Amino acid sequence: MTARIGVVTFPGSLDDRDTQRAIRIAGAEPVALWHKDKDLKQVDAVVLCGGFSYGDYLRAGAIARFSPVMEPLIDQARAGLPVLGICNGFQILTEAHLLPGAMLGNDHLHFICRDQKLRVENAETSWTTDYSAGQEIHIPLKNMDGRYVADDYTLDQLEAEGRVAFRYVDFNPNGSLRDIAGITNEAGNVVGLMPHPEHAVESLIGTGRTDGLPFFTSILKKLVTA
Amino acid sequence: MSRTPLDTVEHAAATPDVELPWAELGLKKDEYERVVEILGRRPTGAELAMYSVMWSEHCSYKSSKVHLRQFGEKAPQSDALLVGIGENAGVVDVGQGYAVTFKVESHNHPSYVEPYQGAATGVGGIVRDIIAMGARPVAVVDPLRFGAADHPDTKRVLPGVVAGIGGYGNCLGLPNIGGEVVFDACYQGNPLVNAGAIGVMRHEDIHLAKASGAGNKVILYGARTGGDGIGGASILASETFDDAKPSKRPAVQVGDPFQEKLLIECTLEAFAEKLVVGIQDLGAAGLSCATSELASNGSGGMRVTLDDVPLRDSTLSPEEILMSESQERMCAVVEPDKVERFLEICDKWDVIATVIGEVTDGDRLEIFWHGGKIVDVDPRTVAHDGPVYERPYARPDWQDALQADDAGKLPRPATSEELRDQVLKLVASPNQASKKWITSQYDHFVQGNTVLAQPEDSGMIRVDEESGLGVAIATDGNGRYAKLDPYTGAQLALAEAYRNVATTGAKPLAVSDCLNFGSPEDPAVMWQFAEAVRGLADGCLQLGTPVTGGNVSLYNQTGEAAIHPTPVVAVLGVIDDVARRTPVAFQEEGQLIYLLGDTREEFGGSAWSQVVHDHLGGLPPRVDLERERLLAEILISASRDGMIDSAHDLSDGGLVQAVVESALLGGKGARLIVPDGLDAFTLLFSESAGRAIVAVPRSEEVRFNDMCGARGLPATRIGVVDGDTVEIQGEFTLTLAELREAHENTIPSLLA
Amino acid sequence: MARVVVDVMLKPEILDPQGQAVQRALPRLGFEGISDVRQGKRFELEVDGPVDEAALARIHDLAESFLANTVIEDFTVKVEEGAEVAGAAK
Amino acid sequence: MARVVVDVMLKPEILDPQGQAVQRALPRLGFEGISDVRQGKRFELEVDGPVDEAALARIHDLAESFLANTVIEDFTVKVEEGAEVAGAAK
Ligand SMILES: Nc1ncnc2c1ncn2[C@@H]1O[C@H](COP(=O)(O)OP(=O)(O)O)[C@@H](O)[C@H]1O
Ligand SMILES: [Mg+2]
Repeated sequence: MTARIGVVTFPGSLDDRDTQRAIRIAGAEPVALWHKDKDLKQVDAVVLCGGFSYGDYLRAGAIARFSPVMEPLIDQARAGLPVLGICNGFQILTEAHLLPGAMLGNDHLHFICRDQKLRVENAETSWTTDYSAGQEIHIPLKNMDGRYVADDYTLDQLEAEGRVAFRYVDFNPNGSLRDIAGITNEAGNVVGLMPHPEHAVESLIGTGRTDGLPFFTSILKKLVTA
Repeated sequence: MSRTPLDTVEHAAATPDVELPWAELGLKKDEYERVVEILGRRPTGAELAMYSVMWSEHCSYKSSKVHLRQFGEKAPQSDALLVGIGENAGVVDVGQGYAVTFKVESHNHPSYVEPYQGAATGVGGIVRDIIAMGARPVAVVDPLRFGAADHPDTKRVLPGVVAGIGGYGNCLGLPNIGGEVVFDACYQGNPLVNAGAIGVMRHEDIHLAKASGAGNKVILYGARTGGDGIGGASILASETFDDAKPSKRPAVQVGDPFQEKLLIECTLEAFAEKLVVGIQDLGAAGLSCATSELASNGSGGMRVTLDDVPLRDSTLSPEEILMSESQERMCAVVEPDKVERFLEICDKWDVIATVIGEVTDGDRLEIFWHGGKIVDVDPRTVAHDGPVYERPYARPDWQDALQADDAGKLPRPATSEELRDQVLKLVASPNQASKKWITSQYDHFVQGNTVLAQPEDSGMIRVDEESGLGVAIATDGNGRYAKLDPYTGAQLALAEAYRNVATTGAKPLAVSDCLNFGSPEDPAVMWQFAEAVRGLADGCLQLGTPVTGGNVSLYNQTGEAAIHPTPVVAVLGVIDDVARRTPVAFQEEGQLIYLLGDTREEFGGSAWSQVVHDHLGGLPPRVDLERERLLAEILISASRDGMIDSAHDLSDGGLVQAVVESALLGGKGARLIVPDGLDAFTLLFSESAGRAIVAVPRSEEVRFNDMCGARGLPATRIGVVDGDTVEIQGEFTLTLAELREAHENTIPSLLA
Repeated sequence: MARVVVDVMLKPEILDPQGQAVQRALPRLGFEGISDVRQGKRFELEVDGPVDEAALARIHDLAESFLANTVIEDFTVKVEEGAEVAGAAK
Repeated sequence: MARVVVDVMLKPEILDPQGQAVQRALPRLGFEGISDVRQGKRFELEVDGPVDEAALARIHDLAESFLANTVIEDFTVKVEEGAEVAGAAK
């Protein structure tokens, strides 16, 4: 029996099929979830994928956060369901207050697409155990609203608790405070980041690196050994 | 507001003397008389609206048609061609049951007026063409041309255009995998914003724009209809035709990429369930175009109730509704028993969908408003029987002097020092500089199938995950070459795009084009156009790559000054296994650099002549399409059999530009030796066509040489991948750091 | 120091996808009775020195040539906590 | 029918690159004497029926939970051509 990992499609989601492919490549079973259904189909984990849900017209993730599917998701995430938010998914998680802080427009005011170097700061979350702490990886980044902000108190708390999961290395692509690329909740089951691990799982595609695959193998291991 | 009484067909018949504002709507007197003759009475206001937009230059190709016919007449025999010119986009067989559709279009003028929205809606329009063929869009490309890089208005237009293309394409989830950015003062005031898209489908999913089967329903779905882009039609909305006051209708259309993303998904879902008989996107001329084309391409007639069109602005008149160019709308023909399911799918995706009419067994297009019949026409006369002009054309009298002003006579660098400085100047010039500042605003990764994207020679997308089947696309154009000789210039654009596709290891299959020219009413421009089309058609015949569709953009001129004739050519290719693709970047030190093809003293229209001497004159490089074909075969075989690890085609900027790009991308330098029979200057800067550089692993050298020798392609070993400098032995050495600084800082410092 | 506010809204006849997205979300949030939503931009300018007619005229020019794109947008300029001064742009 | 306006601005301590970009462009455009620019959003809501206290309270909730993200933004709600009603949210 393998793990079943849900991928939510909102109107305007873009990387849903790509994320399903990454889950499949890692050896788990992707399960399509629909934003209008208050039903998580008993999946073992959920990925909120990248895109421009509802056009990101109000604020990135602000409208999707009120979708029916988010009701059970918020409840179950609080109860320990592993949830990974990638890019728009990260934005939705902050809007839903499952993760602290907020995402704002890139400080240079442009969309940015690049192969981004990151450091894995926390290799103990549900989604990062196949990395080692301090490991440097390259993951494609592509977004308009990638600037992570939170007040100093929150930032200090995140740092103190080791909840900064990923940091930008060499180049901060969007003005995120303290070079934060991704964070986790206290329990380590909810993780959000701006770069796209699902686009770094095949050696021929994109940047040609597979540095993103451990996200999906980490969760798979956790779920099958659980 | 509608007039009283409503200008119905009966009313028109009964009031033959009413004067209609045909001139204001852009019709010529004889065109209007032709409408009256077709109908046997004066047209109603609504009919006039339809004829006037459908017979416009943009929709009817009235100036270009007589020339474009050559693409059909000279079309090469090609087994790959599934759908040719005339549909929304051409379709090509790429094997394994897959078909690919692609097309390039212009959105030049709107992008000058409102760069962001103009460019954004350009992407939206071309993507709808792709969906309308039944395909899932998989990538976009954007050939762009602007005024001088340091002109203040370029700083307004370029960032807006780039943000608009990115804003729309990124939000749709389409990777941007290629394009061009060219600066030239001739585009000041007339920037060229061309956008191309590719879609993939299974053979059985190909859909066409035709309405057949009496009783089938016509469904309009997508955005509500507003007063966008109506222009002249507002005259028809006034109380009486003679008391025409301009009404407040926006000339600029605002795009909603989110809505279009929903259109893509719900359309593909409807296709998958086989719910669609015929389909048409709404672009220029909106409903006028969609209804008349659907009806005229099908077997029956069509009856439409305009009152059922969902409106964003309730004050629109029927004429305005017919002409509105509101974005993000599609029109589908669906069998009655499938309508419910179709509407369910639209509802699932929150897309508004409304039955607005049905296919009839007559042969008329009839449109009703408030119970009255306001249109009753033979749809073919609207869609296909527009005027055709044989516009006069003549080789301009300045052409000889231009060609006589030979670039070969320009002073060349006298010392190694000067040569080195000119190399730096060239790679830093806006046209040759890195476009990363622009292309990093585009998503290249979305959909997870991007094998190659900019700055590679062509973009490449994986089509099948199992087999590795992929498609490649490159777009090229060179207005400077075309100005010197439009026939050759068009062939050089074709040759370059063809070569770019082959350089990445893909086999070129088919062509789309976007022909950007000045006013067809100027015989000199018309000659450039005629020559370019002739050159392209002849070239495609010789290379065996049919033109599958394209777009013509005329009147790109300010006053008397036309842009350079700018045919932009897109070539689509196929590769059996994307694992065999060849990248631009040098991969490994020690690999041998070979120059393929012949290098002659050819500097007419070259980047060197522009950058160093601000000169345009002489003849463009010679074209030898047989040589291009041979070069392509060698590049493809070498990639398939693993004989080369990187390759880069040579075009504007010549060899030195290519070597510098391969070196910077790979982070590995090169040591070059000037071969016998050439001088360093010519080796570095000549723009002879039909050439590429390749990096050959030492273990493959014999095999590679044997292949080139056996097939008669000149292959000259010119150096080796090595170190962190680019060195021309006996001349100069430049570090990669220096080169990178020169190459990468130009655009940001001009625009950021 | 005074604050001048420039409000920039899409012209009424221009499609406003942002406002529409907000409006369509309202029923899901349990809000009814809002028949239209338009979304625009608000600029708050801190002006050194007095905001007299001349200063306002300059800000009006700024709004017209830079803050708003008058092809698709209208704007208003007002002094905060003062009377409304300049009217909508043509 | 009445119009209620919700203005949403970034909190003062949050970097506003859009406002800064405008401000940086001012000297180039020949404008001086503007010491700070902030850019925010303006929502115009067309409300069916009377805008009484209850309606305003609901719109205040809407702004707080949806139109603004109070982690980073402040907002004001006012009835157009009426008195300013609700104050800034904390
Ligand atoms: N506007 C653009 N959008 C996307 N890609 C672009 C754009 N402009 C240039 N490129 C890419 O940058 C690279 C270099 O462009 P160019 O020098 O014009 O290529 P070539 O000379 O090989 O045709 C190519 O990969 C091209 O596709
Ligand atoms: Mg090339």
